[in-house]
Amino acid sequence: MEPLLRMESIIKAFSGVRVLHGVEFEVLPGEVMALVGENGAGKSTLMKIVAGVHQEWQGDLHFDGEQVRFPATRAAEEAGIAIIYQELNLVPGLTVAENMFLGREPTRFGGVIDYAAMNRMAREIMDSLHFDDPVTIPVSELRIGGQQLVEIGKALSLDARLLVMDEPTSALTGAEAEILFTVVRKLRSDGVSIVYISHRLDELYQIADRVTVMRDGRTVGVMNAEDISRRELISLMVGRDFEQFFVREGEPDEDVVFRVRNLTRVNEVPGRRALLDDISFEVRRGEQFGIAGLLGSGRTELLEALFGVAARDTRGRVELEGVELDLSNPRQAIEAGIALLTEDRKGNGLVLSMNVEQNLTLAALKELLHLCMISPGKERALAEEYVDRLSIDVADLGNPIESLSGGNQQKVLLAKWLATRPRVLLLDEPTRGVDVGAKHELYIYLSKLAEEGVSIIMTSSELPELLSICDRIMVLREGRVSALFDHEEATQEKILHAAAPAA
Amino acid sequence: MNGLDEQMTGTTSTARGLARRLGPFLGLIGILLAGVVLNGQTFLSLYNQLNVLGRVSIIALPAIGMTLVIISAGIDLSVGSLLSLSTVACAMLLMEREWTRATSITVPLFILFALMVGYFIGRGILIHKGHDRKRADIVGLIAGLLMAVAVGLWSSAQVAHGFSTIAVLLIIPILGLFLGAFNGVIIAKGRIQPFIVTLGMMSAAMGLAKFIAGRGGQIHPIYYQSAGYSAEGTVNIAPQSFDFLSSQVVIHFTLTRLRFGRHIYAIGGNEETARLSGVNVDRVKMMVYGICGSLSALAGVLYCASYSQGKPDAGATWELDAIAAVVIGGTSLMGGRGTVIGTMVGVLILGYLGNILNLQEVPSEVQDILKGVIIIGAVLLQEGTLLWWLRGIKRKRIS
Amino acid sequence: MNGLDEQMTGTTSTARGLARRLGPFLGLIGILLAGVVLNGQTFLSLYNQLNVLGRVSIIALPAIGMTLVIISAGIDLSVGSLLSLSTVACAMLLMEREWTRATSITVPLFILFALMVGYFIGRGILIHKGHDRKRADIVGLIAGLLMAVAVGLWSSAQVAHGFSTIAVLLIIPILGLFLGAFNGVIIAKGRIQPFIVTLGMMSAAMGLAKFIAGRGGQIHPIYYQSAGYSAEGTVNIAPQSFDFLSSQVVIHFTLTRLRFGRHIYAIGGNEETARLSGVNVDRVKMMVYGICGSLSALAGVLYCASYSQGKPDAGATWELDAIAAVVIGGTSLMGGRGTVIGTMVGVLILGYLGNILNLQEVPSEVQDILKGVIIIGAVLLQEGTLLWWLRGIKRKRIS
Amino acid sequence: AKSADEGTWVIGFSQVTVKEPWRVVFNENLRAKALEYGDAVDLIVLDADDRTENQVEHIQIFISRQVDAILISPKEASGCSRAIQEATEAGIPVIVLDRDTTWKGYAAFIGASNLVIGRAAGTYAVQQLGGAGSAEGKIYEICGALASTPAQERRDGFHEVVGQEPGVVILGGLDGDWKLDQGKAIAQDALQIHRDIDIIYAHNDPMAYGAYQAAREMGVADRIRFLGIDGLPEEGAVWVRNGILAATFLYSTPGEAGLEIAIDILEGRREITPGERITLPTATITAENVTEFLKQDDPRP
Ligand SMILES: Nc1ncnc2c1ncn2[C@@H]1O[C@H](COP(=O)(O)OP(=O)(O)OP(=O)(O)O)[C@@H](O)[C@H]1O
Ligand SMILES: Nc1ncnc2c1ncn2[C@@H]1O[C@H](COP(=O)(O)OP(=O)(O)OP(=O)(O)O)[C@@H](O)[C@H]1O
Ligand SMILES: [Mg+2]
Ligand SMILES: [Mg+2]
Repeated sequence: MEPLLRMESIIKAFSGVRVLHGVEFEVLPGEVMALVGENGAGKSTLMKIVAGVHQEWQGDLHFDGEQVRFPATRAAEEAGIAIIYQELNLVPGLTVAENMFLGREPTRFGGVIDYAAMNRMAREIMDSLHFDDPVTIPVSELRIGGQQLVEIGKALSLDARLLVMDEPTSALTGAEAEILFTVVRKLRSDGVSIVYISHRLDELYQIADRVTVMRDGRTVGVMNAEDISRRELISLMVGRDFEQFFVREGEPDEDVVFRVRNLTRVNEVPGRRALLDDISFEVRRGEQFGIAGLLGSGRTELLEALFGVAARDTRGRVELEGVELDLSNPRQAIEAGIALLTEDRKGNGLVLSMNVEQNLTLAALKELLHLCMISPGKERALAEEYVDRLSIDVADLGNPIESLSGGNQQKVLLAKWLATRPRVLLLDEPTRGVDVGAKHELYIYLSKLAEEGVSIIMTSSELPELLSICDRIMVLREGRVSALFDHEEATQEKILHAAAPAA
Repeated sequence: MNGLDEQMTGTTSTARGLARRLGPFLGLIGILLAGVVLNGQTFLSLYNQLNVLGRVSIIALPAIGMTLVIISAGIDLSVGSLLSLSTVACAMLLMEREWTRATSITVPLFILFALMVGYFIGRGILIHKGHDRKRADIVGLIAGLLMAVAVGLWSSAQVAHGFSTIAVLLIIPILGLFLGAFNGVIIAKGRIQPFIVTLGMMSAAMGLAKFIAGRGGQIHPIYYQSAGYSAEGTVNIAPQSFDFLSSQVVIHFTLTRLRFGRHIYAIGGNEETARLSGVNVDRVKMMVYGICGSLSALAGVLYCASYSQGKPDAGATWELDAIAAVVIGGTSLMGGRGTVIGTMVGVLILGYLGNILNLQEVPSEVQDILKGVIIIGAVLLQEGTLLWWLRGIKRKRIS
Repeated sequence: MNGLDEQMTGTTSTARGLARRLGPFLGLIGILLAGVVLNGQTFLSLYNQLNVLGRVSIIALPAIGMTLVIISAGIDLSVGSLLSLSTVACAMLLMEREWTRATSITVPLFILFALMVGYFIGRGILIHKGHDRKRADIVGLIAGLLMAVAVGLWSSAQVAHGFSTIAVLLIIPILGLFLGAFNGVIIAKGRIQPFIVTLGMMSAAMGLAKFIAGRGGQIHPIYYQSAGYSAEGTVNIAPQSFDFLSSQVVIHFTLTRLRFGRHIYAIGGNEETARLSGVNVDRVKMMVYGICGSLSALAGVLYCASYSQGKPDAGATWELDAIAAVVIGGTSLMGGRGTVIGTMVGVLILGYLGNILNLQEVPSEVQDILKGVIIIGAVLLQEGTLLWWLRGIKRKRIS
Repeated sequence: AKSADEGTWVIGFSQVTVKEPWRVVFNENLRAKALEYGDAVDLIVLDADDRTENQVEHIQIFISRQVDAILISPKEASGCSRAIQEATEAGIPVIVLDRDTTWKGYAAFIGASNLVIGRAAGTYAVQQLGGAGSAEGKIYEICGALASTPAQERRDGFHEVVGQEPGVVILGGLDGDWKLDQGKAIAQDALQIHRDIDIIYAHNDPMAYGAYQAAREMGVADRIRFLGIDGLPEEGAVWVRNGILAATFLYSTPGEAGLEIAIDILEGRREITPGERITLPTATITAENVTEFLKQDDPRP
């Protein structure tokens, strides 16, 4: 069968640095082609070439039989290619519907937008995604999860023949992911081809027909999803084989270091339900404490509250090693030995105008002072230490942070917080966009931290992850604690059941 | 940014959105009440009201244009100079009966404009009719040339006996359109911050104004008695009010209903996304700055009409007034948010403020101080920050 | 933004970073060459060079302050007015031998400042020594009061026989510090856009200047013969150059080596991230605007020294020059990037530009036009856009 | 030094700004005068764009170009003093025009006194209101940019005279920044609070004209008399002729006299007496004598 998309010996360089060395890639009509690879393998770059974002590259791109080279994203769109970028691309001020149809608004007599039609179409699509907020609210009122759904809806609204999804589920929980999969399957049955990029291998087995594996800017294998075992796949990605399933060894101590009592966070908007409602729990020294819940369950809000964000809306008692903390801002939290890795990398994680090193040391500058001055030596040393501890893939610490691949950016952020030597480490979606290999290292690293006595509280939308590494898992439902499981008793089913909204 | 607002001010975009929407109106009501309380009848008198309207109707136009620019996350410092430039050009066109620098700069632009319009319309129609582009191009070109010739003849006919009111109303805004669009081109194609580009234009246009006004390199304002566009007495604010009301309505409609308008918001909100979504960012920017420029030029004509003079420094520092009005009107300088109605309210607030202070015979230096305080106060109020502080205090007391 | 630039201009951030870093210097070299070619000896003469330096050394100070503000993604329109205000205050302090409005506004601030300094130092030492806060507070308070009293006595002693140069150099910048810091407070706590806050301050400070200068409600500039701070002849640029060189060094050091400086960049780059990384955003902002204010005030003192006069409109429109210098110096108005050295280069470019045009006896209207063109050109050049265009054209020709 | 071979005097002139019409006429007249000398005089006119720094630089440029004499119309009294001193010490005669400087060592100062003009305006106003001693009425004053010296002197002179009339009150005094539109706005508001104003005195003609426009729109133009200052052939004079202004007071441009004296000094016809002051007379322009002040070749109606 003639492939819908065929890319041959694609070469792409950024300011002289080659990141794609002759990639081969093809997608058949009506198939779901998974594209996997380590962070920085070049997946997103390859897809940006398909979508016409990058114009300067060498190689052949055949779409629907004929050789093409898209001068702009628009051209690719018109050719029938839709893409969901790895980073969210929405206009905060515009409504959900306006965002979905931006640049393609249905208009009457030249230029006048037909809002009725637009909202109707938007509603239909978002319903298929079980998105229950109105499509007429600005996306700025959605959290990252909701926004991810809008991105997906936007891509669907193009009803393209080739749909590229670059880590669409990274902000979605299992439940929403399921919804997405049904949509994907339906599209496939309608003959739409889909390129599906994800670091969650189990997802691939659920929906992918074939898998293309990339490593270091090269294609290292194409095979049918059912023909390859998870283990083989991983070793193909990382170029060596290793223990695939991480098992957390080592027990946390008995003594409780972190105690939360009746934590409540009111919603700034009067009338809406409290974001957090009377939450109490305890974390022991060296424990890895997981927080599960559906999108909107308030995990992020909880971690924020523990970090002193929006303190004026928060009530309740927080104790660290027996001392009550009265956190009115993040600074005090950091001084108290708490660190928060936020879930929104671009929004409130990175400083894009700073280079890798500066991003990494931002929160720990105090340690680098020498006679009240930042000592470049110390700074460089600290950065290098963490770069190889977390094996961050960066050519030069002086490079702009944006030149790193998504996963490596995430690692830099983690390093940034580890550099503050926290006693309690709050992680919101720490493995978002991190490849299996890196994840594995991360797990090992986290448990090493735990061994050293650091208490870790993490949320993740990937249940298997929580299940494998957490000593205990607390489930949130609409801002309330709905269940608390020990490592042994916790199972996917129990958690999902506890998380599902009370009927 | 918005995320920041939410987390940090503790008011969600809806809440502060509300404050933003209501703030200006509250401010206006406050000012009006103050006016009534302080000056009672005098303030309310139709005469006084018309005066204020007449005054603000000029600054209103650049302010409206500025609203578009600011919503697109830009800024335009050149409106003041463009206004000055066009007062000079306008006055000369109306007064002189020979071929002057004013004519030799405006008329060619006018003709060029006619050419372009003719071309695009002609071409558009044919393409719409489904003819092939080549054909359309040729026909368009012919149409354009015809229009150009017509316009050329007409405007050179004007020169002989001084330009008519309609003529200036047509020709001057086009001068502004081109200069504004030039801003847009540099900003869009050169990817340079609007602030600095328009700062450059500010200086250049001012120089141009002096140059045009100057005879033999010397400069002086041109006064003319027959205030072409203005009737006698208070009536003369009518046409102005008409101008600015109509342009307000048009722009408001553009922003709320037109694709072009929404794209301005999109660019202001997230330019990269807009671009990736296939919005023709560069063209939109060009148009936005072009519109802003032409509105400023139109304001220049009104200025000429109501003060029967053209002066190279007529609009000095007006850009700041315009921006102040826009911001007081609740449009965010971060771009992506804002309304023209808000801007009108902002303009009125500033207008009434000056009026009331004058009626109170407040000395100028005190007026300056008060103005500063009130500008800041207005924004504080409307950002909902005050409310938020109060809330915080209240909450503290509870716990 | 950056990602956008990368994707759209095809020049990676590093490349354009280079362009940004080199651009200004290339510009400066270009200007210097132009000067030599056009005016040869006259231009190179020590005399002329000293004149230019003397001139720029005043505008340089607000420009340096503006650099901090702009790196923190803010803007300060009030520098010009603050400068004017302090020329007036300075002149009055130096001239008058009685208790004037100037004294009654500056002296109390001076005392308040002394109090705060004493308090924090005293307190800081004790806490550092490990005493408990309560104790530290009390001691600090006492220290503060002592300093306040001392300063109070000293400055009121000054009044009798007019203030000494040193006294002015101490007291005036503090006036600026407070007003600037006030900007910062509103911007930080009120979460209002710097543009509008400082616009308000611009108007208020101007009014205050007129008010102070005014005797019996009547306003006029103050002149004094003994230009306290300045020696005679061209030598008088020495102290100024000293002032601005030293402040440049200090600020450069602050930005590159101090935590405070790094925090400024962080805030400019992503305020929310900075806050979540434990940066005390509000305090940093207050300090940034405070510093900018005090540098502007210091510039006012220099102005007083070199023109031996204080005038409520001395610094009118200087804010734009300062901003232009900063941007030409390669600092991005988006915040998060920039250097003081660049700003100095920017200041010199503008200074030499004016000098050369004057030497060429170019009429001012043409100067305005040229200035506008050159500002835009400089930025185009340094944004690397020109290069990029050329590249684009080249490629087109190839394919 | 005089370039003997060509036999031309190089004269440098630093004009503070040309945005104001009066300055333009100033330059026009000066240039006209220079033409009268033909090749004997080479006049360099620089415009400081309203910046003291620029003027200082102009003088420094003149010094380094070794011009024969310097004319300067300074922005304000003090800013240029040191530069002027330098020039004088460099042996170049400096003639200060229009506004005096704090350093009095210059070759000569020539200018019309704003104080005198203010007084003249005052006298005229008083006489309009019934003559000295018996004058009664209300005068509304619109000031120029209050940060500038001329505005203050035009104000002081006026108050000095009118202040002696118990029957006359002076109202207003707001800052119209020399601008027509601001003058109009101020008048619009003032005319509402004070319905019985007899005279509106503005510190320049455009503001007076603006005030007239306001009054006309209110329909009270005919019972108010408008006084302006400057009397330029294309502004005030025209308005006086058209019966818009009751009177304007000539603020004569010192350019011609300045150049004349400079040449006399250079050709040794005149001794330098440092700090010499030459005050140009003002003139009261009214409907009677307006024609002499109009530009003869003025095409306008
Ligand atoms: N704009 C850019 N400038 C410079 N280098 C870049 C840029 N974008 C990507 N790269 C480099 O290209 C390589 C591939 O990046 P890419 O984002 O495609 O990896 P990826 O497979 O998507 O990784 P991840 O799974 O973490 O998203 C990385 O080494 C990255 O550093
Ligand atoms: N089904 C949904 N439809 C639309 N928006 C949703 C939905 N579920 C969640 N959201 C958005 O998510 C926001 C809350 O998500 P938030 O991130 O705060 O909670 P969370 O538990 O941290 O989820 P996550 O961290 O996975 O986003 C809601 O305010 C809403 O905007
Ligand atoms: Mg990627
Ligand atoms: Mg979350």
